[in-house]
Amino acid sequence: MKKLINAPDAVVRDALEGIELAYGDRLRVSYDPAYIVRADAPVEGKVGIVSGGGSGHEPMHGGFVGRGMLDAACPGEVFTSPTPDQMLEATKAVNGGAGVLHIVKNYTGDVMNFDMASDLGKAEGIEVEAVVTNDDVAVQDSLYTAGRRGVGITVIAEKISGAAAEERRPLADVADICRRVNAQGRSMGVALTPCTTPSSGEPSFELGDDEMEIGIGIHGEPGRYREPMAPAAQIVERLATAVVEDLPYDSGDQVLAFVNGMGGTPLLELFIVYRDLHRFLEERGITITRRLIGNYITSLEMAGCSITLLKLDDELTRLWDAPVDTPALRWGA
Amino acid sequence: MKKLINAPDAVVRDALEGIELAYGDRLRVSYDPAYIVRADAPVEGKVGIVSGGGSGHEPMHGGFVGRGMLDAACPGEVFTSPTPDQMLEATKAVNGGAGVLHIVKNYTGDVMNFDMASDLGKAEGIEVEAVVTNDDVAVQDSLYTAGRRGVGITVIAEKISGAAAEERRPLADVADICRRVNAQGRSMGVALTPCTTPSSGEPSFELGDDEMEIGIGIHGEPGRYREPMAPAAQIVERLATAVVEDLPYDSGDQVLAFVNGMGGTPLLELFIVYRDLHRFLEERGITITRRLIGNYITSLEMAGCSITLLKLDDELTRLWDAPVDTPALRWGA
Amino acid sequence: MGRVTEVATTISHEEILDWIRRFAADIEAQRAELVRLDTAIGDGDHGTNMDRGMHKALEKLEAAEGADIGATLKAVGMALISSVGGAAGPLYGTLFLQMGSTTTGAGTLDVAGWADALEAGVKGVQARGKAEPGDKTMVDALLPALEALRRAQAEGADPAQAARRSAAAAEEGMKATIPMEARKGRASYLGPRSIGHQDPGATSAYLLLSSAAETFASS
Amino acid sequence: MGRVTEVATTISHEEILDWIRRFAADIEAQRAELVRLDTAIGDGDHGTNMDRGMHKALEKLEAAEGADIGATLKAVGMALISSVGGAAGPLYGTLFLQMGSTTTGAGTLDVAGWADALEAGVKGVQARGKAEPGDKTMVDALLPALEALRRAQAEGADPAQAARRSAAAAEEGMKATIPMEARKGRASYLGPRSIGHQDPGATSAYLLLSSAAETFASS
Ligand SMILES: Nc1ncnc2c1ncn2[C@@H]1O[C@H](COP(=O)(O)OP(=O)(O)O)[C@@H](O)[C@H]1O
Ligand SMILES: Nc1ncnc2c1ncn2[C@@H]1O[C@H](COP(=O)(O)OP(=O)(O)O)[C@@H](O)[C@H]1O
Ligand SMILES: [Mg+2]
Ligand SMILES: [Mg+2]
Ligand SMILES: [Mg+2]
Ligand SMILES: [Mg+2]
Repeated sequence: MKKLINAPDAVVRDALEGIELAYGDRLRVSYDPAYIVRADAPVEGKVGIVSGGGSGHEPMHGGFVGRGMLDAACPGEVFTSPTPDQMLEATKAVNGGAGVLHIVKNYTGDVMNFDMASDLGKAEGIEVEAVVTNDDVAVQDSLYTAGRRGVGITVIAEKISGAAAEERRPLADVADICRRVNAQGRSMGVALTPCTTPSSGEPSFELGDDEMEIGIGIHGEPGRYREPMAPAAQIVERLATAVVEDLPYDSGDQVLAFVNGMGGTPLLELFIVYRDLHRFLEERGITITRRLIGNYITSLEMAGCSITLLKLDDELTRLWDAPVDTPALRWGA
Repeated sequence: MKKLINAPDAVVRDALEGIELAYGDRLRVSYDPAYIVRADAPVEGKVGIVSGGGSGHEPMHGGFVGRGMLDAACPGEVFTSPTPDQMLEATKAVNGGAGVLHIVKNYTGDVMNFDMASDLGKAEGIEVEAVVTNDDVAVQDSLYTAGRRGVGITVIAEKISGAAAEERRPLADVADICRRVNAQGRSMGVALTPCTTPSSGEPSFELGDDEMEIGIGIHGEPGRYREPMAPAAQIVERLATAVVEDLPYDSGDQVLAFVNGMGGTPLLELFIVYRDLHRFLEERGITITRRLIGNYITSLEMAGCSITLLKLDDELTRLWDAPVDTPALRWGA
Repeated sequence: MGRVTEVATTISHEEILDWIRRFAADIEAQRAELVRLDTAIGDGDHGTNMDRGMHKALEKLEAAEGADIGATLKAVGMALISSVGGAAGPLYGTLFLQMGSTTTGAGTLDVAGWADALEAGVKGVQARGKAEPGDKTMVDALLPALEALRRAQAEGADPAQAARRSAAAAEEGMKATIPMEARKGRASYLGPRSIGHQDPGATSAYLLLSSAAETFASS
Repeated sequence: MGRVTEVATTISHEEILDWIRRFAADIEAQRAELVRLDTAIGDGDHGTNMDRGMHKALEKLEAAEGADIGATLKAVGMALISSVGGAAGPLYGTLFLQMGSTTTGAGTLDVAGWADALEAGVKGVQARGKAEPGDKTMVDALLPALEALRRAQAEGADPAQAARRSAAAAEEGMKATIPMEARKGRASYLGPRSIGHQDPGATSAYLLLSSAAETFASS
């Protein structure tokens, strides 16, 4: 394992210090418990939005803290859900009197920890709602699984909910919009290589030189299927078919297409994936009217990508276009 | 070699198609010869800025085309300088009557090809100036080398020159400012892994599990020194010492610090590098007043980073802060 | 206690503290193994998470001298909740919190008291995580351990024997997770690919009970 | 020509075309080897670049039937300039352009004409790239090849002999780059680490001359 780190158990703390030093003009960092919060939090009368999850997915979530998106993010250890005390303190720090929305990716650990935090927050008199994202079509949402994982749609849900909160919409509305984004979004991912967490020091799985893992999550866990490597267009077809047929997305639909790199894939390749996705959707009469291409929800240095679609309507489009001013997503500001 | 591509020799073309499909509202793409240009080019009365170089360094340069930065970018094959006909056509496409600045990274191929293009452009009556960036302190600028390589400062030079051009400064001024950025900037990089070009299919060098290459360029070439792997703080000290002592940067200086990922390094690690760089500079009385952290000038999926410093003055700071609206760098817009 | 000829009929507060310390030591010793198990069907952090949590728990115990068994167990639970994270944090946190609730004010526990505490803990785990036996989770080690403990209690076993029998049942339960297909937690994403691997949480749950058996046997 | 007993004293336009075709074929055959050499001390693209360029050159020649030697060589030069890129594009492009300039209108070349053309080409390479002998570049194969050609010309060699001797000199020059420390191009960044590797550009330059030798010998 070769990483630009000082010690495996200092990774999250050292990185938080870097974030504070870099963005101290716009963000505040608390170390114990650990969370990142907008410098101007709490914003009076605005719903506060808190997300969080294991580290190793950067820029998610810390890079999305700022005007028009998250009010706070709670980083756990690498690939480990943060703890309720972090979430509680973050919730208190962003409560401007209009309540707080927790955006939680559907993983057993995240859900349980946020649940506890939500209970604690309510016990302190704060109105808390939680939305659990679960857009990963690689996992069946059934009694026999922990349900679909929350992946790419989380980034988009955070952006769009953030815009709604910025408009001073009440908590119930902001939560509804967040749920709508989740309900209209689907994702699937592929890994060409594993990744290595600093604390384990070993690759998360072994993969042959001509194999790929289809249906991966974002924690370096093995995927649903191991298959022989294929050209980009075929991989895109494989992922996009599963995504499109699940909701389903139909001819005439307008979508936001999000091609996400897992951390170790060159942008050059993501552009190729985007091209192939565009062609795939065009053939089905689905129009991309908004897009996001880059490394936004990553698995350390894993090579691979995920494809997320969100069915758009006028309101979601408008909220997507609204100004956002965070370290990792910025426009109109 | 596992990559999200369709065929090694279709990589650049496929990616260009992706870029056109994704950013067609703001960029135009020409395929033969290949270049990316602002949709509103040529901008009447504004100096046009053209850069270019091999592909595989994305988002540089194509991702920097847009208001406040480049007017056009010429992508070569992966790690191969583009050709004079591309540069000539791009130069013509962005010439708004105020002349055209070529920003060229100092590599034999890039310099020779841009030279020929510049001659061809002048022959067609266009005023052309070229600035060659050469900020890499790993290479000695001597009779015994091809001179220092142009690396990280190129990104910053493109941003700042773009802002100057946007202010309708004359060509000589814009070129001077670009030269000043280059003169006040220094960089050095480290690789933890090699990278693999699609056409060669083999890693660019072999590196042991506990080794790193210090003083690398951006083309997967081996570095100046192979050394045992070390903690981030030590690596930063190694790179930053060489950078700081070269110009030199002195106590009291204000700098823009640019921590750049080579493509395969998690952002999490870049934050740690930034923290360690901040500490290093603080000890020497050098103050970071502006910063850029992320993957901006990459070597495909190489793991590693580079550190670039630019000594700032009021004018450079103002131009850095000016609005920029490109796929990869965007603020104030 | 401490004298070989006598058979202890209760578990002292000091023994509970020793148990926590031994559990922490066993987790540290098995940290890499737990990571390895979690890498196969999860995300490779279970060993690191539990180890970080048990270190925090020990720190807390250092600071909080002299309390009763219930307070000690609750302190451990709180430490785990605020330092482990992931799925294991809330689950083990709840287990210890619930064990602490049933033992508030207690200075010693007999086998029945110990079994009541464990039952409250395991119920807490199930209430929080909704896992059933056969889902390939820590519950598959915890429930058999609890049942064995109840049987031992019914048969009038002393704490050392009872703990030994519940640890043996936990071990069997842990091994029984190998052929299971996961239906809860991260491993469930793998579907049939989870078969053939031992569940990391069931493994740490076995350590929880084996460390109790070793502690109570040697006191 | 074509008859074994006669010795040709001039190089025909068709032979020049054959040379270009054979050079293209040799580059294609050695593409991986050139990539390997360039990976060691450069960026691993020399074989791909030259191969792409020579394919473009062949396409252009298909389209432009019937021209003279000068026009053919210029067409090759233009094709290389607009398709190779990197350092090799302008250098080989210039080499062919300059060879074309000295042979404008020519339908055949004698050894002197061939040597004049090569000299103009090599001078063009040096003017553009500023490399001196010993810098570990294609110049280290080209210059000895030119000198050997001039000697052969002075000794009255026929085109086949002259080309063979210049190819042999190019080969020696190419091998002589192995112990050199690069002072030009990308390999110069490596400093002493460039020692021990054969220069890729010198290797393709050897192919340029060996393909001429093979072409002129067999015609
Ligand atoms: N719903 C659940 N109920 C009981 N135990 C569970 C549940 N989900 C997961 N577990 C246990 O948690 C263990 C994984 O813990 P850990 O790796 O620390 O958390 P995470 O899965 O969040 O990385 C699994 O091996 C399993 O025994
Ligand atoms: N200044 C120069 N003069 C002559 N030849 C050079 C010069 N610089 C580089 N070369 C030749 O070019 C070769 C590399 O070509 P190529 O790999 O295609 O270009 P690049 O270095 O741009 O990737 C070197 O092996 C060397 O022979
Ligand atoms: Mg985890
Ligand atoms: Mg090259
Ligand atoms: Mg885990
Ligand atoms: Mg090369």
